[in-house]
Amino acid sequence: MLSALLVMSGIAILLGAVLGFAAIKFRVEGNPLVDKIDAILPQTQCGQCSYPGCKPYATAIAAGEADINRCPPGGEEGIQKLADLLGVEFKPFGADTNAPKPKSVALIDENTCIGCTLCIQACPVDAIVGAAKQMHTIITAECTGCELCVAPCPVDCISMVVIEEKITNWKWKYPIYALTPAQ
Amino acid sequence: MTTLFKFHGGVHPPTHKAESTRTPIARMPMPAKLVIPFHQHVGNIAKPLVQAGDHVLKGQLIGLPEDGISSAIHASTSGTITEIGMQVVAHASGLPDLCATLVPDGKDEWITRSGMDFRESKNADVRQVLRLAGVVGLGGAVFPSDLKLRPGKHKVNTLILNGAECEPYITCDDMLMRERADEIIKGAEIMRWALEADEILVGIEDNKPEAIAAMRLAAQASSDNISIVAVPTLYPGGGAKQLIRVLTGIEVAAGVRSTDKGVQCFNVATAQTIYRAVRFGEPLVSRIVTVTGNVSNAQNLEVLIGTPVSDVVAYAGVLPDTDSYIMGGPMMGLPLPAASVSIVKAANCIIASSPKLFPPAPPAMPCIRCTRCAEVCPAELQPQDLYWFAKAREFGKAQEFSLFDCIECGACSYVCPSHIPLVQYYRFAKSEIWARETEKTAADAARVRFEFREQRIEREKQEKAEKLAAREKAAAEAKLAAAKIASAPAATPVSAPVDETQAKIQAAIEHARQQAAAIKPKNTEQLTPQQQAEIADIEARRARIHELASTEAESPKE
Amino acid sequence: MSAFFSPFISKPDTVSAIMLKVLLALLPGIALYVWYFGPAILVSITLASLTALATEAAMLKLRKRPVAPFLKDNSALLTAWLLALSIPPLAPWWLIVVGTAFCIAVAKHLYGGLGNNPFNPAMVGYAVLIVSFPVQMTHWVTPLGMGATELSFVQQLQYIFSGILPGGLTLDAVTMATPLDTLKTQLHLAHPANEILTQPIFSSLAGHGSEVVAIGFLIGGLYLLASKIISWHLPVAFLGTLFLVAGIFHLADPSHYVAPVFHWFSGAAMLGAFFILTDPITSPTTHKGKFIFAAGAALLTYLIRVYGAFPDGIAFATLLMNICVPLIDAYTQPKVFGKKEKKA
Amino acid sequence: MSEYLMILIGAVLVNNIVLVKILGLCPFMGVSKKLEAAIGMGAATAFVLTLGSGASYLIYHYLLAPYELTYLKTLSFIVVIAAIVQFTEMYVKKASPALYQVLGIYLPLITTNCAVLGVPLLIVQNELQYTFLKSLWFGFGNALGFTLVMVLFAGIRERLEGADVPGIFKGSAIAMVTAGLMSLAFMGFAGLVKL
Repeated sequence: MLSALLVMSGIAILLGAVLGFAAIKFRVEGNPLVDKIDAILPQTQCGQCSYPGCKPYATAIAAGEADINRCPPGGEEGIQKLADLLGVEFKPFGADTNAPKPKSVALIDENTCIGCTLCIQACPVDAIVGAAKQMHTIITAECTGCELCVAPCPVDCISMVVIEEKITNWKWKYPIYALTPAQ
Repeated sequence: MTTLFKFHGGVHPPTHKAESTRTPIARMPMPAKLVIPFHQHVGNIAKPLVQAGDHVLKGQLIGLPEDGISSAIHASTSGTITEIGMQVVAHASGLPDLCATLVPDGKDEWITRSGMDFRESKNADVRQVLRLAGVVGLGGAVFPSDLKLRPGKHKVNTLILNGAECEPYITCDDMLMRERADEIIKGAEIMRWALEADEILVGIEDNKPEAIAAMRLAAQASSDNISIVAVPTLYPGGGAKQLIRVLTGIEVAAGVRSTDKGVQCFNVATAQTIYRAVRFGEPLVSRIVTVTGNVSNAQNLEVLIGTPVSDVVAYAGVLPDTDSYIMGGPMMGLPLPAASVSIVKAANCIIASSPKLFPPAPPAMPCIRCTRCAEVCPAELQPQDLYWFAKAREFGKAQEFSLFDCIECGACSYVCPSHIPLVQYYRFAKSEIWARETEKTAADAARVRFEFREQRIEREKQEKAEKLAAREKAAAEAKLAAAKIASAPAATPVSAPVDETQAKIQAAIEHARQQAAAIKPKNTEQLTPQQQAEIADIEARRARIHELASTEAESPKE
Repeated sequence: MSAFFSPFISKPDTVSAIMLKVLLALLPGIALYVWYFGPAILVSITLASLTALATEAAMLKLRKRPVAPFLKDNSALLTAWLLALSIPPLAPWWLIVVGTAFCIAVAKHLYGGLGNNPFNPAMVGYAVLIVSFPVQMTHWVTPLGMGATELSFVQQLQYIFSGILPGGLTLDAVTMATPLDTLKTQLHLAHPANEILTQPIFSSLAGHGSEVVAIGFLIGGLYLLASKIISWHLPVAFLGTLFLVAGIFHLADPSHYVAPVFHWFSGAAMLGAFFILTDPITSPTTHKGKFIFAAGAALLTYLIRVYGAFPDGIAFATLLMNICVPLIDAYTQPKVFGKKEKKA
Repeated sequence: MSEYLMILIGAVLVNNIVLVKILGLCPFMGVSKKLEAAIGMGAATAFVLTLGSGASYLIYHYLLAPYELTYLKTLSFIVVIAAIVQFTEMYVKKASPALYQVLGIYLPLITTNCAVLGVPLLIVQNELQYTFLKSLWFGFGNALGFTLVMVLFAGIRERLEGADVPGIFKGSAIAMVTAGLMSLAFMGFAGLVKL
């Protein structure tokens, strides 16, 4: 009996020492995973995931606090990419998240704008230019379509415009496969 | 004699070239209307210089090249610009693009032109002339020629003229070489001079003996080191990369400039245009177009840029069962969205198509991995794998398997026993990958801007806090001083200006409210419950974000 | 809008025509089979064909895919014929039916049908049968003119469908083991190889009768090569490696290991080299990959034949190499145009 | 020497731990969707398995057997394996965080992987009479076999991503069918090595 105890505790002490050493030797600083997740997120900074931006959401995913299906602008493809990166199953959008919408940009009706700067403060990527009591306008190329500027506008002069298909952004369609229905 | 090399694969589709080489090149009569797109070249769209109502002369610059890769656009004849607007153009999307509509006055009156002697000029001047003359590659790639003639880091030993014309049906280069060989050779001399190349090789497929003979005759008159080489007839031997390989043995990989390997390749028609532009100051306002297929008089026509395709095929006697038109050849050509689109600089051939001429392919069966496609692929790819990945939307894998080395020659689809539209899958995958890259760049830019903003807000907050601290300190000192004097009405003057500003803000908001009420925004009333829910949702989200942001912002202070 | 995009022209070849040519190429071998072993094989081929088509149609219906174009592609027939040729002709009717139905339903359609299956369906069918019904799978018909008693076609039919033999006959009297099986058993009993080969079941090349059938398959295979349905890499690498390995062992110890020619013309070697391994769907697509695949299959075939528990190794060797195909393909990707000399 | 070869062939092919002995299916099914992850998992398991085999042998023969404590073998083997797994986990987390994330729960689960415990238990079975070197070699062979089928399986599964698999069979179902057919193929090795 005593020998059994001795043997087992001997093994335990030895292994404990090895592991303790390894814990010091292989200590990991920070979490490089956050950047990888952040790179997949669409950077609209819209907060639809209920986190104040893409990076905080990425941090939450990496910490295991958030689900991967909370980013409507990333679409199902974004979920798929996150699932692949993290080695988890694909998860469709939940009922509490918005459905993905076609990519849009904000447009300020310049006749109505009173120059209150509220939208400028709301814009997460500084894509609105203007000054107090001056008409504001949106830099379309920088707009992420997050809609955060729509609600603060006191005169409802901001609308979201779906980006139209033009010859410059046109894409080839998935070929029609005559025998089997397209996936 | 030059030793010839081989490229991997290739196919022998029926050539159908005899039909359109029976008669010499004819000049197309003046159409009633020309539609000239401003984007006929690789790169940036040209900036319109004219307005509706302007009268222009033939060869007058109407579109100015914009930044970097771009080229000029000219009026193809004299007449009146009636409209600058969006019109359907020869593009796979069938979407409209910016065009100028020109109604000819029938006089076909040239602007004043002046040629130059290139040997007396500077390289940069010649290139500027070409840029403003709108000279682009006429083989179909429409890359601005002036950029290809810019001296690079590497010495260019060999200038290659591409007269292979491997696509079935197309004969415009063949006829041009037969009839205007001397102009091509003179153009080649200019290019050789600009590139400071040692030799000129002209590659012509051996199914064009008349063209080879004409070019050999013309080359004898030149003092340059020119050899006319007959290359085996094998599609896609006329692809620039394939022709370079056949003539020199050099393989130019995708994404590599051929000049880095010491060769530069031009189409023969481009050479002729360069000669006309430099020697006579004639901008590119017309080109030779093969009109063939389901027409009674298949032939080559010299057509003004902007001529509607319907006019061109009508002139060649289009047959009644024609149901669509193809720009280019049957292997790589583009189905035209409408017969109203106009001839552009890239239009080397118009094929009138009928169900009898090009019967629709049988339904696609699954891929059985027979690798016939791999056997014929000139880029030495594994098309069956690329298809497998593109079909499953595994774009990363497709890229790993060198999707972007695919030149879309169509040889794989041509031999596929399952009749899978392979090239369509590759086009789809490529454009998806491009779109993703664009999105990625946009996302990266947004991230940078977001992070910058966060930093700025943090900094401003800090500055404000410092200022506040300083002010409080000052106030405290003042108070201390005031306490010493011990007088009571110190508070009122401080609050007065605050009230004043407060009132002003109130007034502004009131004003805005009135304004808003006056215009009656449409999107606040008659909202569907769903929209209302969405708005409420956004509001809730914002509130939460503000809360989160404020807690986060406060936490570091503590 | 219909998909009208370049290229607008294509060669008239079809999958159906390719498969038909492969079926045609099997005919010389089948004819010789009938000549030497009687017409029972035709019964199994018919049974297998009917089962294959019925299973294929049922699976297509279940998967909601168009039935007609896939039934016409002849791929199910090819699977059925290959399976029928690999199992004993006198096997009970349900054996071939079960085998064919299994390979079409599981090995082919669960993966998505034509073009998607990673394993050769016919060989899956064979492996399932030999593992599940080893007794039925080892009673082969005695070549005509060799057995003491011979069954008439009617008697064969009767046996296949009812299991009843004419009075007084046992199954062992009309069937025997294959030459490969006989050789293996006798070698186990420590008989020297050259002595074993003098028995009447063996002939100058390999087994009596079966060697000629193998030649028939060889002729069909050469036709496939000539008509460019299959590439030469697979058969050459397979037969070459088999010859090499068998040759080395034979030279080292002729009394234990028979000559390489025996291995070529016995069992399913010829059928495997030209018809089974060359299934494009389950073999690698690169030239180098084809070499590795076929050489590996040959090596495994030899090892299983000589040391393994099963009489022939083609089926298991094919399946084992099928497992490796995706990796072989991934690691033998040829360099693309213009990217060859770099990074040398 | 040939004995070592036989042990290796036996462990890798004939008695493959996954496809013939049907042990260690958890990571085999769980981490075979991507080739890279499969290679990582294979390597991690191989490391644990080899080391575990050697350590178990030593503990059994030099610690448990002399004190007649062989009834403690399962317990002590688990402890050793758990420690090695912990060590591996720390190392993987440091060396490749992405792989660490992809392996996820399966990495600590190597501890309870039946293959990893099964092989040491097989080694100390009396009938094998392996020496220390042979035990290590046997453990390595099994690890190699595990990694091999893991990688091959992942290769097939990656290819199946593009296959038109019927809806209800997508994912794990078709993977199970594939594993079954692979197992069938590995039956072909039967009899190659007499054990």
